[in-house]
Amino acid sequence: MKDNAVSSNRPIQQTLATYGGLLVAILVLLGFFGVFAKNFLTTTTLLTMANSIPDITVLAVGMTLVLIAGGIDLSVGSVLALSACFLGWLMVDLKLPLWLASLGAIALGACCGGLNGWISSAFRIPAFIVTLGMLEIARGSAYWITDSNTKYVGSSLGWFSDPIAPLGVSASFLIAAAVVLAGQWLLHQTVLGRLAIAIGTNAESVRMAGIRTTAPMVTLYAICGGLCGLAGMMQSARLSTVDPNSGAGMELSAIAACVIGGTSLRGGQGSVVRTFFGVLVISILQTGLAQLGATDPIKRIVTGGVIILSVLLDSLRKQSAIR
Amino acid sequence: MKDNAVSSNRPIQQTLATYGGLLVAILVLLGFFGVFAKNFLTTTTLLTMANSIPDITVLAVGMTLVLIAGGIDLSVGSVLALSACFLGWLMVDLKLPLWLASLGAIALGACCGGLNGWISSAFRIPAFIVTLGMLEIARGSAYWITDSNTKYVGSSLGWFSDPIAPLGVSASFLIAAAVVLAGQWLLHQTVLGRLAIAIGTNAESVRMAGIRTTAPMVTLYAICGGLCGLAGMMQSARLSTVDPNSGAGMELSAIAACVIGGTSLRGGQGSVVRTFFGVLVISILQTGLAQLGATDPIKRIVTGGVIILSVLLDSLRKQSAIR
Amino acid sequence: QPKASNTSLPPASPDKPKIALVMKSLANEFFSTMAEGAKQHQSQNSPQYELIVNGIKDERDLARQAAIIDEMIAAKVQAIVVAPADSKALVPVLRRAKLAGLVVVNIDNKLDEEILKAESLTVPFVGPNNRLGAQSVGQYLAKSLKPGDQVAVLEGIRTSFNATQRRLGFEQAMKDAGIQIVDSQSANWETNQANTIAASMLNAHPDLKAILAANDSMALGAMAAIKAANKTDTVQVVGFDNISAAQEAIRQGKMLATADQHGDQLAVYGIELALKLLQDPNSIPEDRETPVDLITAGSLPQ
Amino acid sequence: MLKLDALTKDFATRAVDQVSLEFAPGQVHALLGANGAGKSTLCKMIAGLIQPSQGSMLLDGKKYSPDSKRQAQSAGVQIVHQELNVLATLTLAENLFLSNLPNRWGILSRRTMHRRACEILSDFGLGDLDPHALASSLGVGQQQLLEIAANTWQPTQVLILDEPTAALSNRESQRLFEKIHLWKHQGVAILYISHRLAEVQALADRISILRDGKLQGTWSRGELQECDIVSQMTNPSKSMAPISSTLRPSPAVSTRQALRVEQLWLSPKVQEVSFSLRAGEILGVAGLVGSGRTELLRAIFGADRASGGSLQVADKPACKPFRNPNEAVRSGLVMISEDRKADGLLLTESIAANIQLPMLDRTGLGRFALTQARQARCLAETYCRDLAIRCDSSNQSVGTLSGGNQQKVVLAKWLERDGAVFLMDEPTRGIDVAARELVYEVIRNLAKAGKGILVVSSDLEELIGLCDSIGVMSNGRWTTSFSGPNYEPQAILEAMFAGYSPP
Ligand SMILES: Nc1ncnc2c1ncn2[C@@H]1O[C@H](COP(=O)(O)OP(=O)(O)OP(=O)(O)O)[C@@H](O)[C@H]1O
Ligand SMILES: Nc1ncnc2c1ncn2[C@@H]1O[C@H](COP(=O)(O)OP(=O)(O)OP(=O)(O)O)[C@@H](O)[C@H]1O
Ligand SMILES: [Mg+2]
Ligand SMILES: [Mg+2]
Repeated sequence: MKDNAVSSNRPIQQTLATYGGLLVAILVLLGFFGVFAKNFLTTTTLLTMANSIPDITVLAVGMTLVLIAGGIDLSVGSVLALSACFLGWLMVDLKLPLWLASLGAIALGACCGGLNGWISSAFRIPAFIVTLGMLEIARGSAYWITDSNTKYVGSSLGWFSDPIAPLGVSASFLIAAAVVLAGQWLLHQTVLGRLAIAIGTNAESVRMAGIRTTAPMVTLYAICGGLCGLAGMMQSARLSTVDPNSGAGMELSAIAACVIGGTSLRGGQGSVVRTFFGVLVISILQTGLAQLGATDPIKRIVTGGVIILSVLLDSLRKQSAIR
Repeated sequence: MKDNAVSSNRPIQQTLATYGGLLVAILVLLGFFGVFAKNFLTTTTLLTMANSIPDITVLAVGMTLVLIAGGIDLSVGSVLALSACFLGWLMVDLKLPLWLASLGAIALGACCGGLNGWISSAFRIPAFIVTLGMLEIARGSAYWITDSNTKYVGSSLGWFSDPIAPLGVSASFLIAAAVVLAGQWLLHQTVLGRLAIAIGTNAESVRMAGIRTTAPMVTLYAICGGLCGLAGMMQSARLSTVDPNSGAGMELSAIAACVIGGTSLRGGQGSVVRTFFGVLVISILQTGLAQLGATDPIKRIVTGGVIILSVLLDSLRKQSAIR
Repeated sequence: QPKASNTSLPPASPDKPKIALVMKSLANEFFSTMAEGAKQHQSQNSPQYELIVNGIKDERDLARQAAIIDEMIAAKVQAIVVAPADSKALVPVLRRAKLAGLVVVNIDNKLDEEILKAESLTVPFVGPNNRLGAQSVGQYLAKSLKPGDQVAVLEGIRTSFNATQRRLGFEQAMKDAGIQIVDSQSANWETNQANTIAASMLNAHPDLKAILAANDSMALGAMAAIKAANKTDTVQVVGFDNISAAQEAIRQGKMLATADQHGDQLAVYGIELALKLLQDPNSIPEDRETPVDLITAGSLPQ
Repeated sequence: MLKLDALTKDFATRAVDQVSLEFAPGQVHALLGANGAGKSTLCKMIAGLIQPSQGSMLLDGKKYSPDSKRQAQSAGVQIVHQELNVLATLTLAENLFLSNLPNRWGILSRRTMHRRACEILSDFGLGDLDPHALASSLGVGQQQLLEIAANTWQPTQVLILDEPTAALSNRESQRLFEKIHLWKHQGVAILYISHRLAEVQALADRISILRDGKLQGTWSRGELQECDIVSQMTNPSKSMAPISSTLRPSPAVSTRQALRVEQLWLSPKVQEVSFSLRAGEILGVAGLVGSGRTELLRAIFGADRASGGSLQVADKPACKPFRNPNEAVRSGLVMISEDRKADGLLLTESIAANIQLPMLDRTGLGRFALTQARQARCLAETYCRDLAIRCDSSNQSVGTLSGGNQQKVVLAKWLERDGAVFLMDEPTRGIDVAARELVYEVIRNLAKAGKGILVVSSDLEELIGLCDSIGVMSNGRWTTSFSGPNYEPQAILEAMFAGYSPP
């Protein structure tokens, strides 16, 4: 439970206690698929996996920050699509240079996020409903910008998703890794991060302490939105297209990753690094099941079961650790 | 805020204060579409609408109960599909009589719900993740039962959805109305309802009062699941088909209806009757936009906007009432 | 009914090639029939090849389909037979597959010519012409309507190539017959959405004579709306895909016609082409148009 | 320097009625009044947390009308709330500096923070705590100290302390008083609220008394006797027995056993505790803050799962410690917990619903049984009368009651549920002098009815006056027991420290 306590004594036990359960889950999954799926435990498969997770990782990091602050953002998938489409429009129709277009896409995402944060925080409306509204609005706008067409953007974004020669992983992956670390750092080492935890624990107490909660909430949501924009760029780069349908349903995957990683939906608790492990659990499961060629019913039943089990095991482990 | 306080003095003001904001929203929407959409304010359209909402109404009632108790059920759409498919299987393949098959479908729904409640309550796992897992499992099972095929069940369930001659509304609608009243009654007049509110307000206080929370939570989730089964029957009857894809995304609509109706996602507060008004807001919006022939982008942008606005107005109204 | 030819299959090799069939969504009857057909073909020809079948959860989730193709490349399959969820977005990842030395065959939904050209790629296509299929359904409907009658169209997801093709086919047929399309909305391939939208269409346009749905699921929703509005005798419905529920409805006279693209054969054709290419990498693949048949009460076995 | 002019606040009823007061720098101004008299409401208006309905304030001669706590803070007005606001997921240091985290460009300066936190914590007698530890590891008393520290380390002009000592024992209180003297010398105007009259007599330069929202008057130190204060606080029509005359142990302790605790462990804070409680006995538990008394009670009640030991309720065979409160309640235990906000009350629910809560399990018809709303209301009204709970109606939500009245609701809830053994953790926390007598009376009556009662209190005088015998917890161990009625306070105090001294 006490992930936030940064204590430097007994570092190994500490690390094990914090990440142990998840690591075991990941190893079990890897082992299982390694045995049953051919060519699963190969460099190619692992690199493929690494190169396909940057977008969901980046989304999940943003979601973790928002969840920790006691919010939720259901619009991440739609905002991803909207910023990707906006990027396509800026690049293809307006022919802006890549860096400017990217900046524009991320800024648009940040605006959507900031708006979510502002409305929910300033008017004390549940974030769930505000972001549900934003989900619809952003998706509609994405259709509107693209005229409901998938747009080909060519290889201009290619450097983003192409594997870097000696490493085998793409620039996206490295950026995503950096985002994870930056998120963890933000949470523990900055005023904003500490305020996020405080607000998530008890917003009323924070207000009683004379602190305004709107500004930090807007910032956090804007970060989450900006990360959606980044994820949109990553996805567009990977597919060389911008697609107004992209990211549908990704909000639930992102939340699942956070919760598997132990982030509390009631706010106040969570860790970005653990969220990353949650993403790994989900993506190993997906890839493994695809390589096994499991049928759709089985895929879904197994996915659901593993999601529940991994959280269940973690909870049982913690309870026994307390005793 | 205190919808739960049943006070009998000043009944009209009280009713207005409780339902006023929502009624205004509904009237505004009706007026708007009445002016701009052809043939909107006609008996036929209104009856069509009345006959198309029973399933979402019943789902939303179950969701309200669960939300008030501080839980959430993301699996309602999938469980709806699963029970509908199970119903189809019992009726078409096993040739069971309708009443037995219906009972079976509702029982299956209740089991899924009960399982959700038991896992999340007994092991203290966030309901969000448990029901997210159940979402996948139930959907997978629905595909599995039907072999991913839509099944035509013809008019065997017809009496359920056919308009009753003098009234113009279907049996489904009447049942849904009864469910709303029963839900409100359950919430305010029974021990289970009091416990739901108490647990949603502060589960720890309830535990420290020496009351077990697992049994009531299981019951509430099972009721929600059983209502999903009922909704599945209603939808199958209306569409004359059982379809493993049905109900996808309905969990978000149901939650939206609850929140528009003022149910708190943090638990402890809510009203079943107000949820019904929330359902009306959503369905008037959907029908009206379809009748206007709006394009998909516009539909989504407007839906999102209205969802946010209606909650925003309600919140502003309450704040000004306090002052 | 067209049958896949079993004659030209290569002989069994000691190192059986692995073929990946990547579809849109296994949750859809059309694709589950397709998968079923492919599996059956594989079990009949098990010495020749191995088969992995994969679909995505949501037809719109392009990213996941692209990821699956990457994963199949990593799993070292020799050929990929793909029904792309999007005609544009899948091209780059398929180019990766080709670069990795895989045989790629496109079925069902044709990849975009321009983008194939932009990525300098040739992929053989096996599939039906959705536009002509929809047009023939529309023409059959037009026979029972008069010029000037009002009809409405339920479209699929707008971004999907099939949806556009079918809508264009319907529109062409209606234009040819002088019939007026008064309303055209997307119900995203879904029964329940189609039900709501069709009900509204019936209310907004009381003189509607027919609803043309771009797939059978939406046709089922439209039928329910018509029944609820008590207009079973005046409003007709046509669909596309020939799922079993639609056949039932056609038999009962509640639906007029649908189109069959023979999903079970589609994948088989693709697999056969892939096997041929595997055996003889230098052969020049040709696109192959598969038949789309009009299904009416008359053409169904009773 | 701070002047209140006809300050008024209306809720459903008028909570503060035309109060005009003046606070001078370097003075401790005590504010007294019965529960619900409006003390906290008045403070909240001064601190900018709520806005007055009427009236105005002047600070240093300038108009002062803060619309947020932030504004009040920047004008130099600080408040320590009656209710705890410690954030359990943050560290002690972060809680201390929450409104002003030391940073450079938004990045925490952890080292600076740590250093200053160490200084401040040791200043408040929390020096043995690690500033990096999470606040969730603190007991209520320590949280209270932390809260005081967090709101007072910055220099201020006006400092409001709303019942700061309610959860503190003598040692901590003494340390706080030293700090108060220091602030006084620095010229801070201090507004001090407490229900402990002895404290007030010792500290206050001036005393103001509120009754039903109205100011009764202001007196200088020494002008009032305790009995005058009480008579000013309470309504003369409702006469109360004079204090301390009834403070005599009750006679009827039987030899029947009510509860026997054997070698109970709840590591690390409760270590092999054994004692027994007879029917009709009031057994007090004394100890310092953090000595593990709350943990002991929670372990007995099954709120936390004990790691070892056994329990014996009445003459039933000894059994393992309870696994959850449900088992405990069914075996006849009830517990009034210390932290009413976290685990005692449903704050947004009505008084009636709160009192009814423990009964919900008892209805024979099961869960679909109808609730007796009317019956619950009648019941609540009876308790409101008997325990003098100040409220608008039994429908008022508990969160809007004053602190002391909330405590009375907790009491009422368990009195209604009834049991053979009562575990009470700080039962009079925040309850005013007069009502406290009422609570003592209730406790004695319970004892007379043959219940076993275990009372934890930080107020040693209370224990001495109330209990048939007193056990002392020190550093997690049950060190000694004393039996009444003639205690030696000095010996008890020594026993409280015994566990901490080096062997
Ligand atoms: N938000 C509110 N809504 C309605 N009534 C309120 C609210 N806050 C306080 N009151 C009422 O105002 C009165 C004064 O409360 P207050 O908290 O000021 O009392 P107090 O003097 O601090 O008592 P205590 O000694 O018990 O802390 C009480 O009767 C209480 O019920
Ligand atoms: N959740 C917890 N985790 C770890 N330690 C805890 C926890 N809660 C309390 N403690 C420790 O237990 C000790 C005893 O708690 P507590 O202060 O409640 O005891 P107490 O004797 O009842 O004192 P108080 O007067 O504060 O009620 C404290 O020193 C505290 O550090
Ligand atoms: Mg008070
Ligand atoms: Mg204590």
